[in-house]
Amino acid sequence: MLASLSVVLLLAGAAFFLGGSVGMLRFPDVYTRLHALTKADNLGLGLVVLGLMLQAESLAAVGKLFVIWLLLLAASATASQLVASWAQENGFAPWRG
Amino acid sequence: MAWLTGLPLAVDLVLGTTLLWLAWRALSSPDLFQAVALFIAFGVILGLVWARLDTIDIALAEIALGAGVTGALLLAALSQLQPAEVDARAAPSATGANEHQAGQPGQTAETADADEAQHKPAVFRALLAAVMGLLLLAALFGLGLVTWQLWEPSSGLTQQVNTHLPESGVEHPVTAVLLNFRGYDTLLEIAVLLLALIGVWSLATASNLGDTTPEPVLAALSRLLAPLMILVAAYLVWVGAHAPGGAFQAGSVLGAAGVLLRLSGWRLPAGAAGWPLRLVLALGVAVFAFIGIAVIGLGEPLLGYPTAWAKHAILVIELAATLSIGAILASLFIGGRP
Amino acid sequence: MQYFYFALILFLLLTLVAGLWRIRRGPTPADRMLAAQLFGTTAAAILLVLAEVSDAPALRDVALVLALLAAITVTAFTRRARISLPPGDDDAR
Amino acid sequence: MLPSGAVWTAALVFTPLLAALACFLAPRAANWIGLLAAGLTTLAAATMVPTLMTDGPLRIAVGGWGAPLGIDLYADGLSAVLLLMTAVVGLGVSAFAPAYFGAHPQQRPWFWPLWLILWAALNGLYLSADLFNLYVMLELLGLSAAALTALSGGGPALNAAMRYLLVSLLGSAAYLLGVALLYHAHATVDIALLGARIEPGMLANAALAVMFAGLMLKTALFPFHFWLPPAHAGAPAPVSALLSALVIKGSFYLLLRLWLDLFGDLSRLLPELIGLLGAVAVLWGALQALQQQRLKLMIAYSTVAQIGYLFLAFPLAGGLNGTTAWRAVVYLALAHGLAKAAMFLSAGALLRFAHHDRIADLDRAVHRLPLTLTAFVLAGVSIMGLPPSGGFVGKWLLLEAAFQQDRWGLAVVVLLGGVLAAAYVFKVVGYAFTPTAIAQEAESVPLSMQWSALLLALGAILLGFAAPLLLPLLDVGAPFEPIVGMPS
Amino acid sequence: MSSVLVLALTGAGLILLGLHALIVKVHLLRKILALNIISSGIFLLLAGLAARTPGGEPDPVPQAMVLTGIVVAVAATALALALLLALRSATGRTRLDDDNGQ
Repeated sequence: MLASLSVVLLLAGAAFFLGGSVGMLRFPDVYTRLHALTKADNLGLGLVVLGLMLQAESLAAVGKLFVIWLLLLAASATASQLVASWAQENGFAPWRG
Repeated sequence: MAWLTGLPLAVDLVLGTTLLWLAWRALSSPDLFQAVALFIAFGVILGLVWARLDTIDIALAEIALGAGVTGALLLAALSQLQPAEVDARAAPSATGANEHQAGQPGQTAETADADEAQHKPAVFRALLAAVMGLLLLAALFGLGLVTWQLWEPSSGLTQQVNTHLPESGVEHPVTAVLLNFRGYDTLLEIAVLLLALIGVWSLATASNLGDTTPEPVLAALSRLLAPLMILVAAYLVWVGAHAPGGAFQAGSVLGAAGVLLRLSGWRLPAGAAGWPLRLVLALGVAVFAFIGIAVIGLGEPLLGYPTAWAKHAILVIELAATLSIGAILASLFIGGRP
Repeated sequence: MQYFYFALILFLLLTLVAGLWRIRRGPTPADRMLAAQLFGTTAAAILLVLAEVSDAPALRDVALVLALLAAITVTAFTRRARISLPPGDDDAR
Repeated sequence: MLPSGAVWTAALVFTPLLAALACFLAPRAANWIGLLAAGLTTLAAATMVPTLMTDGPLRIAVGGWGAPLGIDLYADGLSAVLLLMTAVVGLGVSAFAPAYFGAHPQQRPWFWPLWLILWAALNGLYLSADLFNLYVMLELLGLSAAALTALSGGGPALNAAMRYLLVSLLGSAAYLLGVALLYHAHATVDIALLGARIEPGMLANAALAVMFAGLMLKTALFPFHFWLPPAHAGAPAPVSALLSALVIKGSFYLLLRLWLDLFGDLSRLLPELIGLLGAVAVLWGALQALQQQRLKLMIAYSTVAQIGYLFLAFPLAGGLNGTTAWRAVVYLALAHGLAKAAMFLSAGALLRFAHHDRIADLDRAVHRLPLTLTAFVLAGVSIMGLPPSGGFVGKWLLLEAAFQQDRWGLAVVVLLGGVLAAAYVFKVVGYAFTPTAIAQEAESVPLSMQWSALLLALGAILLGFAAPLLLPLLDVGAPFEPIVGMPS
Repeated sequence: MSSVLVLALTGAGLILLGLHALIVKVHLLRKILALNIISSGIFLLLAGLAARTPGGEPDPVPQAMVLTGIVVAVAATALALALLLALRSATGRTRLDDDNGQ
């Protein structure tokens, strides 16, 4: 039961990673690509981490997995913020239509 | 379902091919910034390869250095080499057009990284390239053949390491080799780091980083991350006694903390930038050498810790080495003398 | 279950390689850095799955370090971009 | 396990290393710390001579583990003479440096720690019996040498230092590749153990090829010499002396060790090839030296030629009385170390005196700077190989080996190289006697600079008389005999 | 086992890719990257072959050697980059001067 739930979560996470990569490749400009990144980061990794937590051997391992997710979340939020403001400062207009 | 057994091999093939492709692109793409970005990616993939090979200590060090100090060093050097790049790239409508012409206004011809000197005749160059290509292919073939020949299971020194592990003072084999069995190498290697820093300082290429006010979000992030990095460094030293981790990895993370602090505008207080900093930088070699020589007075050989004390001696050395490695790596990034 | 993990790793690896195309392609440095960030996240996920499959919990520490340092490269990049603009010229364009 | 042995071994590596740290921590006292360390290190090198003579070669297991698990140090006659030469040259350069860097105060605080680390690396190199430990020593040596080359700043020096650094890194990378192959084939990196386990075959040949290519690049054997003249000429004079006299000897020593203990039986063709490259280097380097207009570049090209001599022993070693050839080139290496250091230090003194090193404008330097010119000429005598110098002993032994094996071609190269050396040395002396039309401005040169050059040159001459003492020391542990003692 | 061979052979490929670039490319930053890639290839060979132990636990000695090597490589890279920047500020060049003499 737990194992199959874990598999489902991992698969869902993988799907979001796929979505992130496709978005990275297909979206037209840097701002929309930002969205692709955050989907993969927040959700993809989150689901994978959740799936792995179900298999984890100890509470400490669960905690470590959670911290990793939080850290990458913070990093990607910061990166998005920095990159977006950089793009704006350097005169890249958002894609419209 | 026999094809399933091929999955691990497929993973390794993808990793190997990606590694080769990244190396090739990093070495041949016309734009230097792209080259550096691909090189940083190369480091991450290499970290995955180490993980696949179960050489986790190396994976830790590769990731900690590649994503931390080395990457930051390369990017900082690039920013000083190509100061006008941003202006040149600012055409918002461009979709890949400008990546093919790295030489932009403000960059002189040499940053454009044209391949070969132009004064030799074309035929001569083609001939030279052909000869070199052949030689390299022959070398690749020979090296591959030798690797292939070496391909029979061999335990190397694993057994001897395991036999003497209880006397080493730590439970993790790699740490035992680094800090005890081959501690002399490690001592000298920290000296290599310090030497590089002395060399960098003697060149006095003052970095112009960190003189602008940091972004608020960056300051917030570094306030969050820097203490965490120090915590993780301490954890890595502690865990190194019985699992992958240790002074190098911890020092690399510590160095990365220094890089992050510097990037977010933090500077060492003026009072600490003189000899206190130098003391920290020299601490690793000094403590290691001091303990290594002091044991001679106890009738032990050079760098031979008595078994009863080995654990404590190694811990003290590791702590000093971590501090020094971290400080040296951060100072290497900062560049110019404090 | 082993093979499921390996399949997952292979899949993640392939999405990661696809993301590499964006690093190479650009067109702006910002795109490259975003792709690099995604690259780091995917690599961390791979490390975590690998920790499960090869029963090496220490690999989680590698992922932890990667997560911890993920911000540095992108930070170094943006600092670089800021520095290279002449002072006071930020709003010029 | 001899405690006294462990003590002086530790002293040889750790005295300069810890002194480097002290110089780094207290830059203002760097001169004094450096001189003190130079004295102590020389003392340590001298004390080990009687130990070796009475007790034979020494093997020390660092950490008490012993090969293959741990790192072993090994000292025999070959290590000892090179350690001694390093100490003498090191002492001379250290005595020269305070006055020289008095005029370049911004370089001084960096010279001392870099030079002391370089010294520690050289001593560690001569003492190590572990291939990977030797790799770390090589990197320590290469990085400190490159940083020292860049010390004087300015475009040409930085360019030369950069090239030197890249070459040096590539050389040690190739060496490391060979170490990797050997470790995985034989599960050890201890030279003596490997010597017992290695067997002819593709793997050994591959390791030989990459390690020799890397080390020949680092030793600047023709045609890999391209990086040497700008680096050795562009560095500050005391650094030039260190680079030319000492640093290239480090990688040459390693080549010699590998050949003697590991690879000597693998190939009949390679020694001939190496000998040929050496012969070309002797002639080409000397001809280039003859054409130079600048004194330091001339001395640097002379080094290219003198390196060539060191490789002439390879084709001779396999034949009758081959050990004579090895003795000869080691003696030549010692004599070159002392003489070349003296030459570069003299050039440094001349540069201080006249603010230029154009050979054609030396303007009666011989009258105005007699000590320095005497040093230059005495060093030149050894470089030419005239009696009674150390260079003479080396060349004599080399000729003896060549004659015994009827290798007339090599003998001709040795003699011709000497004649060419005489030509370029006398060219300098000739101009030093000649007044130039324009009066030269001249600065007084501190006596410590002049005397350190002169004493080193005298050492090169005295080396000719020291042969009865040094050759027995060189034979301690029989480094040139095919079988090497196994570790206990 | 065979997958470890793949990675060791990748190491051999990296060495030669790097060597080629080191010789052919003139920009010094590129040469520094090339040297790093050569080192990585050697490390891959050194530690990759360490994984061929019968027990499956990789030989710790080459691992320790590679760790040492990685830190040495970082030190060398830092020094090379500093030299490059100094050369650039002194001469404006980011490539080596081909002239051998002065």
